[in-house]
This record gives sequence, structure tokens and C-alpha cells, in this order.
Amino acid sequence: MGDSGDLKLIDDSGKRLDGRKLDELRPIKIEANVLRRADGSAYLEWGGNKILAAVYGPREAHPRHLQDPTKAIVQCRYNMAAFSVMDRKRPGPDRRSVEISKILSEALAYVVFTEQFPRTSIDVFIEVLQADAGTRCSGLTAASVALADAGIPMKDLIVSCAFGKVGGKVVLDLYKEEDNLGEADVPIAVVPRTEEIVLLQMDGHLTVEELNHGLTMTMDACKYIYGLQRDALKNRYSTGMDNEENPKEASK
Amino acid sequence: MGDSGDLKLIDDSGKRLDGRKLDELRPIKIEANVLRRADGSAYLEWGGNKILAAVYGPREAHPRHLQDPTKAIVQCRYNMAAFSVMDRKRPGPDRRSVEISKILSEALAYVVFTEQFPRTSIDVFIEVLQADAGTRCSGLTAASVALADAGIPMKDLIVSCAFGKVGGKVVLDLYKEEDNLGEADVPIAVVPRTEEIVLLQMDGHLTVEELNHGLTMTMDACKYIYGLQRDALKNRYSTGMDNEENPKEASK
Amino acid sequence: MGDSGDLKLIDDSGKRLDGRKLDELRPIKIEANVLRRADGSAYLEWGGNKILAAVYGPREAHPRHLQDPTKAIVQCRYNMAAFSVMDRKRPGPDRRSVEISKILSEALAYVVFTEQFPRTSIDVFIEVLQADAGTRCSGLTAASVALADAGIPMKDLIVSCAFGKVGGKVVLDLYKEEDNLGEADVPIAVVPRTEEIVLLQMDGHLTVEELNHGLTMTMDACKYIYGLQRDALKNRYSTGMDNEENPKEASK
Amino acid sequence: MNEEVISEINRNFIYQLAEKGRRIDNRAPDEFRPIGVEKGVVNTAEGSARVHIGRTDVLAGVKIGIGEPFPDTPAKGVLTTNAELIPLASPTFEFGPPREDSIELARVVDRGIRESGTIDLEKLCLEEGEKVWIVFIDIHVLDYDGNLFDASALGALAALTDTTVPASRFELGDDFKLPVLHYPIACTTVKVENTLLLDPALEEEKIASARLTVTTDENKDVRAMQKGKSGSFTLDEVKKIITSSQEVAEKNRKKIIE
Amino acid sequence: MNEEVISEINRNFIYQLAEKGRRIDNRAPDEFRPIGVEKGVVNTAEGSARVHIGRTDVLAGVKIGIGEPFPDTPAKGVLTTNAELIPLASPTFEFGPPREDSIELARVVDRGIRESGTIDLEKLCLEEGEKVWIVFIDIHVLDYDGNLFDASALGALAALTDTTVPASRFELGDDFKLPVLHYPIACTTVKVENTLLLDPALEEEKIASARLTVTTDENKDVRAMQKGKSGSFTLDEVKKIITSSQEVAEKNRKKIIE
Amino acid sequence: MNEEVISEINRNFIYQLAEKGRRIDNRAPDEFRPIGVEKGVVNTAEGSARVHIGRTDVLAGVKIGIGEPFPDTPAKGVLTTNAELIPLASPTFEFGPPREDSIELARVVDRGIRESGTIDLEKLCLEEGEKVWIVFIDIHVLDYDGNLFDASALGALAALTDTTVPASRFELGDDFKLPVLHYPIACTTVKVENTLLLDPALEEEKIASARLTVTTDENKDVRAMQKGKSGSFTLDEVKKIITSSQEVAEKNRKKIIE
Repeated sequence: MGDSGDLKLIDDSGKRLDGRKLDELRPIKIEANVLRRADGSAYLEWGGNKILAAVYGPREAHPRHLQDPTKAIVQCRYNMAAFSVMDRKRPGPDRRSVEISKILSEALAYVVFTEQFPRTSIDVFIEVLQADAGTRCSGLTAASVALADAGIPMKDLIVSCAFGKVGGKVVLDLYKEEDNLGEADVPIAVVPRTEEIVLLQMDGHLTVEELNHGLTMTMDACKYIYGLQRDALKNRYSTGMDNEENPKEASK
Repeated sequence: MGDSGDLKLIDDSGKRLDGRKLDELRPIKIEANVLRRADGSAYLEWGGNKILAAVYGPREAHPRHLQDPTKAIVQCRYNMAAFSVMDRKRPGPDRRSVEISKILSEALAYVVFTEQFPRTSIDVFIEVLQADAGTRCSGLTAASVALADAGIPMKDLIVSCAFGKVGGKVVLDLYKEEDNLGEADVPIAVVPRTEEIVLLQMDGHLTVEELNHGLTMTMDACKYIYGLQRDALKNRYSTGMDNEENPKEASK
Repeated sequence: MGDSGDLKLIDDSGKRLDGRKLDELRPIKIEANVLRRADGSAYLEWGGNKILAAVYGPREAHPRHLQDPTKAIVQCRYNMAAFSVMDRKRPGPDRRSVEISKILSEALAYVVFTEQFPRTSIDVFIEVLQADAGTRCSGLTAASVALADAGIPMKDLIVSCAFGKVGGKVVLDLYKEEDNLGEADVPIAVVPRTEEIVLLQMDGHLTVEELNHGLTMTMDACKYIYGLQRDALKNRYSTGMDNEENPKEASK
Repeated sequence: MNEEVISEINRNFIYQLAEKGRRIDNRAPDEFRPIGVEKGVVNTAEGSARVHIGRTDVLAGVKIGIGEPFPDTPAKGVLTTNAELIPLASPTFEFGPPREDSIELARVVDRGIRESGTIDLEKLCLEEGEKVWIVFIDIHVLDYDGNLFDASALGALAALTDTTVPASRFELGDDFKLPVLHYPIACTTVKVENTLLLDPALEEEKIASARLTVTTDENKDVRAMQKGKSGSFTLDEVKKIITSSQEVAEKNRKKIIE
Repeated sequence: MNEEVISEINRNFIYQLAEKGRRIDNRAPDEFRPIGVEKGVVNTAEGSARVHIGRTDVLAGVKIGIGEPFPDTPAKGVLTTNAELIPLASPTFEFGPPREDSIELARVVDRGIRESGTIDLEKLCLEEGEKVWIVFIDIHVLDYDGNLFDASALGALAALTDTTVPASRFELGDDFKLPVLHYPIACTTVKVENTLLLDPALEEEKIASARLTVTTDENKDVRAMQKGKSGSFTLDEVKKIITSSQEVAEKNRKKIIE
Repeated sequence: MNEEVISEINRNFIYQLAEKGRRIDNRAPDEFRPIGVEKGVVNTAEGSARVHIGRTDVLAGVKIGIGEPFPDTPAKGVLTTNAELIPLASPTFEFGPPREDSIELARVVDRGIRESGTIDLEKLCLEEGEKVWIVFIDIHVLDYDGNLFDASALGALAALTDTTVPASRFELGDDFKLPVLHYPIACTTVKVENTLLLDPALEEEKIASARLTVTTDENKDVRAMQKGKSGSFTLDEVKKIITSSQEVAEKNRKKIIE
């Protein structure tokens, strides 16, 4: 969390630098079934984030010592393209992406009926093509659509969104400038039907009251995003990058 | 490919800086069966190149997932000694040697009767001890002698040679200075009996006419080198680094 | 080995900079059974060295190709904590620790009845928490106590100690300053009952006479340390870091 | 015997106890195991502390070096945190490069310290944009009996409060105590069936469905959180955990400051 | 189902079609699949392009940085090319460090651009021997349905033509378009039985015996070639491939320049 | 046939010979195999030598570069030694990063040279604390038939005596011979049953219980030692080995100096 200096992140009318209200999400667009080779996929634009998620599996887990005889393992790999950020990122995993991959894997495993696929791996790949803060939330939201698109049996989708604190105010869904200069960032992921929390991180400085307020605000936002996810899944045979044909069917 | 500046790479009488004619090879010397431990080996000097090639196998492929139940895999590793070039090379594979190893493996696999040795690996190691341009061609030429020396059943040997463009002229077999300052470099490998091309790379700038001329010229050169390879194999029990004894037999 | 410059490492009365006589050891303290999770463990302070050793096994050797069908393998890993030396050490193995781990493994394998545990691995971990010269000797001395604490059948313990040459004199058990400025360092490990030598390294400059003198002196020191090791093993249920309970028993 | 195979019986036993609000070592659900903090245990480090939480044993060392600041904070010192899950500490820790568990541990400890402004990094600037003090925190886990997050965070903070910047060694003036401004304490709670257990022992940690670490400062404000494991919490559970973490943190903080 | 096991039936089917000069998707042997090029798709990159060849989908991004020139070209900018065969794009791409396939891909694309003098590197010198602009081309394969070489080369070139050097961000004057001098186009042909097929689809690529990529410039001159796979070409085949590559390159180049 | 499986018969045969003081190749226990030293074999190196001990074949090359001195020896050049057990040389050498065997080999050779002050490193200082000559010794094992330590040490020393510092290439004055002050020679002895065998051949090395390498200088002083393998020596054996190593070293040294 940085230092905003003289920059006023919230103006006198309570609007943010990008014109949003405190509890307003950035525009979100989700498409399911956008890739040919993957078993399931989704493309998501969320503010300036552009994210692709793909699912392979259930397939045999490699190496074998990873296999769990009682259930499938969910292996999520979060990766940023070198050009997805202002200062070129060296390709390959770094400590940040290893941690994010771990917590996203844990969150996704909660909703997948892993017991149905012992010894297998369900592999989820999240590629950040363009980043604008909130990539782990965007990626997780896209990944659960890709899982559903792959036909993996799930309790429910997962929706993820962050809130933060900017210019002394609790606000929803930070974008890059707010993330750099804000006072706190709290990514959350929930199972919308049950309101269970499956991912929760926080860094910065918040009172308990601010935290509680933010959690409630974000839970509501997640329910809205849930609708977008379901729409994307409904529309997957009518829209998409190639809407003249159904590529998954065509490949069989 | 570099920039020759004021340096005249071809003189008025059509001779190159090292005195060669345009279509003249550097001196080449090949010896087979020069190492004790390897199943087959060859030592080659080609201009300023000094190359050692060794073959092990067919032997069990490791790790096991590399095994092909229908045929042997040919794994060639091209490596430069740290001291083989003017600026010390860091030991170990780099991106260049990984690419060269791949294309040399592919070329060698064409002539080996791999179907005879399912699940095995035929391992070919090429060590560049002293480099003077054309090391991949030298290495491949040595490697096919080492394969024959190891008694691996083959359709034919492989011969490799490069042509290039220097001072506006298409020339055979670039050496270091020409390689640094020349306008194009085209390494080729052929099966001499059938004139099939199994390796072909090019970088630089050539017209189609220059390219066709160079290909024909290099094909002829390869046939000459083929003779040297066969002589080396014939002589393997009469010459070599230790001509007082046959090391391969002695070790049995 | 360094250069002592004007510093006088041995004073006129034959005392060393830290007040020790030429053949005097630094204070040594050994405790056995100090860790809960390990099968055997030991903590050792030797001058300014603080060392922890732990043993796991015999357990299945991984990866499988390491397994020896005729005996157990002894795998010792020597590691220095980043903060154990004045200039922070990058975490993870370096070339020095790889070499030390190898020779310590070899030394320990001599006294373990490895034939009793085919296909297994006996894993020994040595952690240098604070270093003051002689860490490999300290570590090996601690490791053999940890092996005994783990109940691994052994011919005898191993004791290790170094001698060196400082200010022209052969001295026992160099500490940091002497190691930096001394003329030679000779770490030795012995099986005390048989006086067999299982580890011997040397660097510096010694005459054969100095070497022989030092070897004899160090053999005597090892026998003294052997007593400390045995005391530690005898006392393991009465002292230790948690003497109110026996942690090994409590965990069963 | 493979210690990692917790028998079904043992698992069920812990479940049954948890339902009744009891634990295998007779602690209350919100009770920490005994905590021991010993500072100044490694004289080659600029600061160090060994922390026991029950039988979990962590050694944290601080080394101070000199380097360049980050471009976006040219007038601030640099903090880096590393954790090593060395195989000495547990049969499940493997030899090799850091894996996701140790990376997560290091990053969670780091965020707790960084986000609370524990160190006054501005006092660690030597020459703006050119030269600053670098604080290396290295966490060495020695015996793993559960709840590494809290033990490591406590060790790191204790080692920082023990640290002297060795300016004289670098001929940069007098040595000085590392300026520590805040005292963030991490408290970890796990969920076993529907019971929340603070400071999980190893067996509890293994069978727990979800984990939440809450780091609070001396004003009871929240500075960092990290949820882990493939289970879920309700919003109410999260709120309850935050409150209990605040309370316990006050107690545990005294082990550092006193 | 393991997609990599192409059934004998399928293989034979492609062979039989090839003998008759036909292909599984009804293309002519020298016909490319539909090509789509979209520039400017990533605003964090200084230049970017997404290229489809049929269902093969590649995203190329260009980042511009500042660094030192190579000692032997002190007055020239630096070009580096990297390709990532990320496991999102195919069940056969593995997670981990670059393997030989991605290294070969990156090097072939790099040579096509470098050897044709695509970028006017002399215009990218800031201070001779000290400071130059560095052009990073990163190729991200998103969906792999054959012929990555041509798609990647096309993506890289398209991204370069989309690139603005962000000089003002570094306070080094006004931004300017990356100076692009040439337009090298790679065309890949494979040999299936004795038939030459341009722009191989995935199934064709898999069963082909040999592959040849020819990169030609707008003057029809050859700038780079790369033969792959364990089969052979006759000299006549090579000449035929070069000619057809020149022709198709002219068509494909228009997708970039138009 | 897996060469690594030495049959029980062969093993017993070597044991029985050793008991009688005899060896498989009819050498005396303290006899080296024929040694061949050829200097100046690689013209891209600043110094080089190829050494045969029997059929063991090692190529050592020296490259000279420029770099910074170590902080604690600001007025001295830098020596670094690397050894590659390339898989060309033996079916037991694997492709990949250096493993413990090659690391031990490099470090033992390095210590022999370093501890005897072989190179006058003070003559390799260009600018105190800033710029010194760096001597890279690279050892390439070409054929492995036992006793790599002695062959590598001999190769390294021979290559050093062949080395010219290429000052003119760096425009730093005239080229000059690398100043070599001492001639340390490594002699390796193994113990087979209770017999000590100098210069072990591959088969002897494999079945030996213990190994001791003793490096002595031209004054017969000991400069480095390294014991290896999981067996033991008595104090008497060590003393005997040191004495015989001194004697043989004198003979072997002549191969370098003559």
C-alpha cells in the first residue's frame, strides 16, 4: 500500500478518480468457451484486466506421487504475461504467482466434487494478458466459469471481488491507481448461494468496523457478478469469439 | 550476420581472406573410435574446429516416460567447452545449444533404423573443444561417424556442411571471420547416397538464385566429405589416438 | 588460508588470541534428543558454533532409483542458516555445502550397519545456526549423536575435530580468526575405538612432521570429545531443552 | 511408521472433541499453547530470536546489509523476508528450492510486518535513490508441531526488536537500534468441523478444513489476513475470529515487548 | 481421452487425402487457413497483436525498456524474443521452464526479424556503448491448432508495427513509432507422405515427416529458414517450397500492412 | 550390458590380486599408468593441456578475463575452477547441472592450486579493489577410466604453465606468461581390502573402500588432502600414503616442467 501524496483519490462529491461511486464495480464482461483445445475456458474483461482461463481434466495426475486415491486434486496456475504490466515481467513463476496459485487452487477445490474423480488432476490455467489491479479476483471468477464450461461437477460457482480503502474511504474493486496509493486491499472469494468465504486476504490498515463494512459491500457485489457468470454460461453456444460454429463440437 | 566495414572479404582474384577459393572447403580430418568408454566415437578437425562425438546405446531410455514402445529415440546433446570460444562460455546448455541439439537429433534419427530398438535411447554427445564457425555441421558429420563406429544400423551416414554469402559472393564453408562479417549462413545436412536434405537452416539475406546455387555447391562438397567419413571408418583399427592397440577390443 | 599481517596469533607465552593453549579445545556442549519430530537429534555448541542435527529413517529412499537393494543409503545434508555467518549467506545449497554433505555422508556410512536396512535411506540433516570455524567437524560430531539417539545400529560413534597451523605453530581446533589468518586447516573424523580415520581434508601448507604431529594431537582430542558424546546420550532423558517430559515418548 | 497417515480413529477423536469444544491437549478452543521467546540467540546475526509455541520451534535471524532502494521508494530502506522449511524440522519438508508452503509463509509474515509499518524504513535511507540499509529476515523452522504462521511472525518481530544496525562495521557512523514502530501479532485459527480452534497443533492443523490468520497491531487494527486450506468460513465466523485474534494478540505481544 | 493418440484410422485418412492432394478441412495443399490480425489489444504493452490462423491463436506483445548495448554493436538497440508455450493452449504443453520446442520457436521468429533487419536498430541508440532501447517481443500461445511458427512470426511483426517507443515516460523526448524497415513473413510447409502442405493444421503437423519454414521479405528475398522433424526433403522439394512460400508471403503480408 | 555392474567374479579377482600386491594391469601397487601431457591443444584458450593417465583423458583449458577482486583480497587476481563430467566420457555421467562428484573434483583441484600459491595472484591486479585478471580453469573430462583427481590436477597445472595473459587484446599492455610459482601434484591412493593402490584404474576405484588424494609441492610439503569413499584408513596408512605421494609427485611433476 502506498502513499497518495497530494493526489485526491476521492473528490468532494464522493466520486473516485475514474468517476465511480464508492461501491461501484468496474465494467465486467465474461465469455465462456473461447478456446478450442481446452476442455473448458473463459475470457474475462474487468476494468482494464484481460484474463483468459482454461481447464483441462479430470486427467491423470502427474507426477504420480501427487495422485490422491480418494479424490481429484485441483491445480491452479496463475500466470502473468510479460507484457501485461507496465514494467515487463520476467516470464515464469515468481513468489507472488506461486502464492496466488496456491490460494486459488484451495478456493476452487472447495466447490468441485473432487471425490468423483480419484487419482486425477483438474488443471486450471489463468493467464493475465493485461493487468489493472484485482487480477487474482478476476482470474478466480473466470476460472470457475471455465470449470463449469468444462462440465466439471460443482456445488456452485465461485465469485471473487476485492474492496479496499482509498483516501480514508472503504471502496469496492480497486483499480491500478487506487491499488498503488490506497491504504488497504482485501480480496475475497465467496460461494454466492451460501455466502461462504473461500478466499480472504488483506493487507493495509483497517479498523474492524471498516473491515466488516467492506465485507458486506463485497458480498453484494459478488452476487451481481454471479449473474454475469451465469449469463456467460448460458450464452456460450450463441456468442463467443467464433459464433458461427461451436468449436468444441466441431473438434469431435 | 555482421557488417564487414572496410574489410575486403574477397580479393580481386576471387580468393577469400584465408586464401581459399569460393567453393573450397577447409582442411578436414576425421578419426573414428577414439574413446574407450563410449560405444562409438569420432574426432574431427575441420579448419579451426576440434570436435569430439560419442555414442552410447541403444540403452534403456531415462526417464521412462521418454520411451517409445515402437522405436528408439535419438537424443543428441551438442555442447561447447567453456574455453572453445574467445569469450569464455558459461558451462551448461544455453538456448542456442538446446536448439542445435534438437535439430541434430532430428537429422540423425532419419538415418538410424530406430524401429529395431524399441524403448531404448541412442545418445549422441557432441563436444566442441575449439570452435571456428560451422560447429553444428562439424558436429553432425562427426556424430554420424560415431554412430557407425558404435555399430548402430543406419541407412547411410549423414554429412553436413554450410555455405554462405561473403562480400557479395556465395562461398562454401564459412570460417569465423567470414561468419562474423558475412551476409548469410546456410547449414545443410544430407544423406549423400539419396541427396535427401535432413537439416536446413538459413539466416541472412539471399536471393533464390543464390540459394539454389549454394545448395548445389554444398551438395557436391558433402559428397567429398562423405569419402572422408568412410575412410575414417575403414581406418579405425589401423590409426587413431592410440594406434598400438584396439582400445574397444581391449576393454572386453 | 589468509595472511595474518602484523597480528600476532600466538603470544610469547605460547597462548593463542582467545587464551587457549596450542592443544586446547574450545568449550563443547552436547545435548541429545532435542527435537520432537525427528527420529533422533542433537544440539551442539562448540566455541561459537551452534549446530542442530536431526536424523530421519531408515525410511523409503526417494526417488526410487537411489534405492540400493543391498543396504541403506546415508544421505547427509549440511546447511548453513542465512544468518549464521557475518555476511548473509544466500539460502540453499552452494558448492561448498554440496562437497561437505558428500564427505560427511561417506564418513557416517562407515559406522552405520547399513546392510540391515536395504532399500532405505537414513537422512541426516545438519543445520549450522551460528558459525565460528570447524562447522563440518561440529556437525559430524553432532550427527553421530543424533544417529545414536534415533536408535540406528552403529559400530561406534564418529568424532570429528580439526587442527591447523597458526603463527607457525600447529594448534588444535581453530576458531574463526585463526581460520581466516592461519596457514593450514586439517579437519579429521575418526572412529574412536579403533582410531580409524573416516574423514580427512587439508588445505594450506604443512611439512610431513607438522602433519603427523597434528594428526596425533587431534586423535587425542577426539577421544575426549567421544566422552562428551556418550555423556549426552546417557543424559538424554534427564536433561535437554524440555526436561519436564520426554517428547519422543509423548508423541507416540 | 509414516507420521503423515493420521488414522481415521485419531481424526474422528479430534472431531468429536471439537464438537464438545475440547482439544487433544486439553486446551480451550481459544487458548494458545505456552509461548517461549528468547532473543539474542545467534551472535552472527544483527538480531535473532527463538520462539517456541508448544513444541513448534522457530529461529528467526536478521541480517543487515547495504544496497539500492526500490525505484518507487528511493528514500526508504528495503525489507526482505525468507522462510526455510528445512527437512530437519519435519518428515514432510523436502530438501530443495522453496516450495509453495514456505513461500506463502514468508509472504504472510512479510505482509504482517510491512503493512503495519513495523520498521521505520525512512530511517534506513543512507543516500536517496542510491544506498539504503537492507533488512533480511530469515526464518528457520526447527521443529514443526503446527501453527508456523504465528510462531514465525512472532520470531520475526522479536528478532527485529533485538536488532542493531551495524553502521560502524560499514564505517557509516554509530550503531543504532533498528527503529521499530509497531508490534503486529499474527493469530491463526482453524475450523475443525464447526468449531474454531486458535493456535492449532499439528494434528488439528492437518484435519482442519479452513485456516485464517489475522494480524493486528497494538491499536487492535487489522494489518493483514490470510485464509488458507480448501474449506470455507461464514461471515460470522470471520468476524468472530477477528475479535478473538485481537484479544489474544494483546497477550502474545507482551512476550515481545516485556 | 488422450488427444495425442491420433488413431491409426485418422492417420491413414490424412495420408490418403494427401496422396490425392486433398486435406481434412478441404483446403488446397498450398492454401492457408483464414488469418485474423488484430493490433493494439493489450494497453500495457508498447505494441501488441493477436493473430489467428484458423483456430491457432497467438498473442504477441512488445515491451520497450532501456539497457546496455551488446559490446560488438555499441550503437544499436537490442532485440530479444521469447515464446511461452503455456499449458493453457494445449494438453501437450507443460508447466515449467522453456523447453526445446518453445526455444526453437522463439529463435526462429527472432532470426526472421533480426536477419531481415526488420527494426532499424540504429535509431534505438541513446548513448553509444552505454544506453540503448531494448525491444522485448513476448509471444504467448493461447490456442494451439498447428503452425505456431507462422502465427508467431506474424504476431511478432504485427506487434512491432503497432509499437510506440515510450520515450516521454522515461523523460527522453517525444514518443515515436518503432522504425520498422522490412516485413518478413514466415511460411511453413510440411511433408505428408510425398505431398507438400502449406500451413499445417495440428493433425497434419503431427503426422508430417518433415517441416520447412521459409521467411521471405517484401523483395521476395529469403531471410531465414528452418527445417524440422525427422524426415527429409529433396532439393526439388526445397526449391518448390521456397517458391510457394514467396507467393503466399505476399498475400499474408497484406494482413499486417493494410 | 550395464558396465556399472561389476560381476562378483571380477570384484573377487581384483581383491585376490590386491592381497598378493598385484593389479589387473600388472602394475605394482605404487605404480602409475603411463602419463601423457600435451600442451597448447586449444587455440581459443589462453592456455590448455590434454592429459592422459592410461586411458583416462582430460582436457583442461584456461580462459583469462577481467573482473572485480574479492573484497577481502582487493589486490589479487581471482582464480575459479570448474569441472564438467560430461556424459560423453562415461555411461555413468549424466546430462544436467553439476552434481556432487564434479563439484568435489573441481574443489579438490582448486584447493591444490590455490593453497600452494601456484599462481602469483598479486601480479594479476590491474587496479586495487576495482579490476583484476580472472583465471578460469575449466576441466573437461573426455574419457573416464579412473583417477580423475590426479589427471585433472595435472591438466590444470599444465594448462596454467601454458597460459599467456592476453593483455594486448584488452589494450592493457603487452601479453605476458601467467606467473606460476609452484607445481603442486596430486596423487591418489585407494584401499582395496588392505592393500594401498596408487593411481586406481576404473575397476579398482569402484570397488575400493577408501580413497586419499595428497597434493604436495616441489618442496615435498603437503598442500591439500581429500579423503573419499565410505571406508577408513589407519593413521599408519595415511602416513604411508603421504610418503609415497611425495615420491611419485616428483616423477609426475617432470611431465609438466620438462
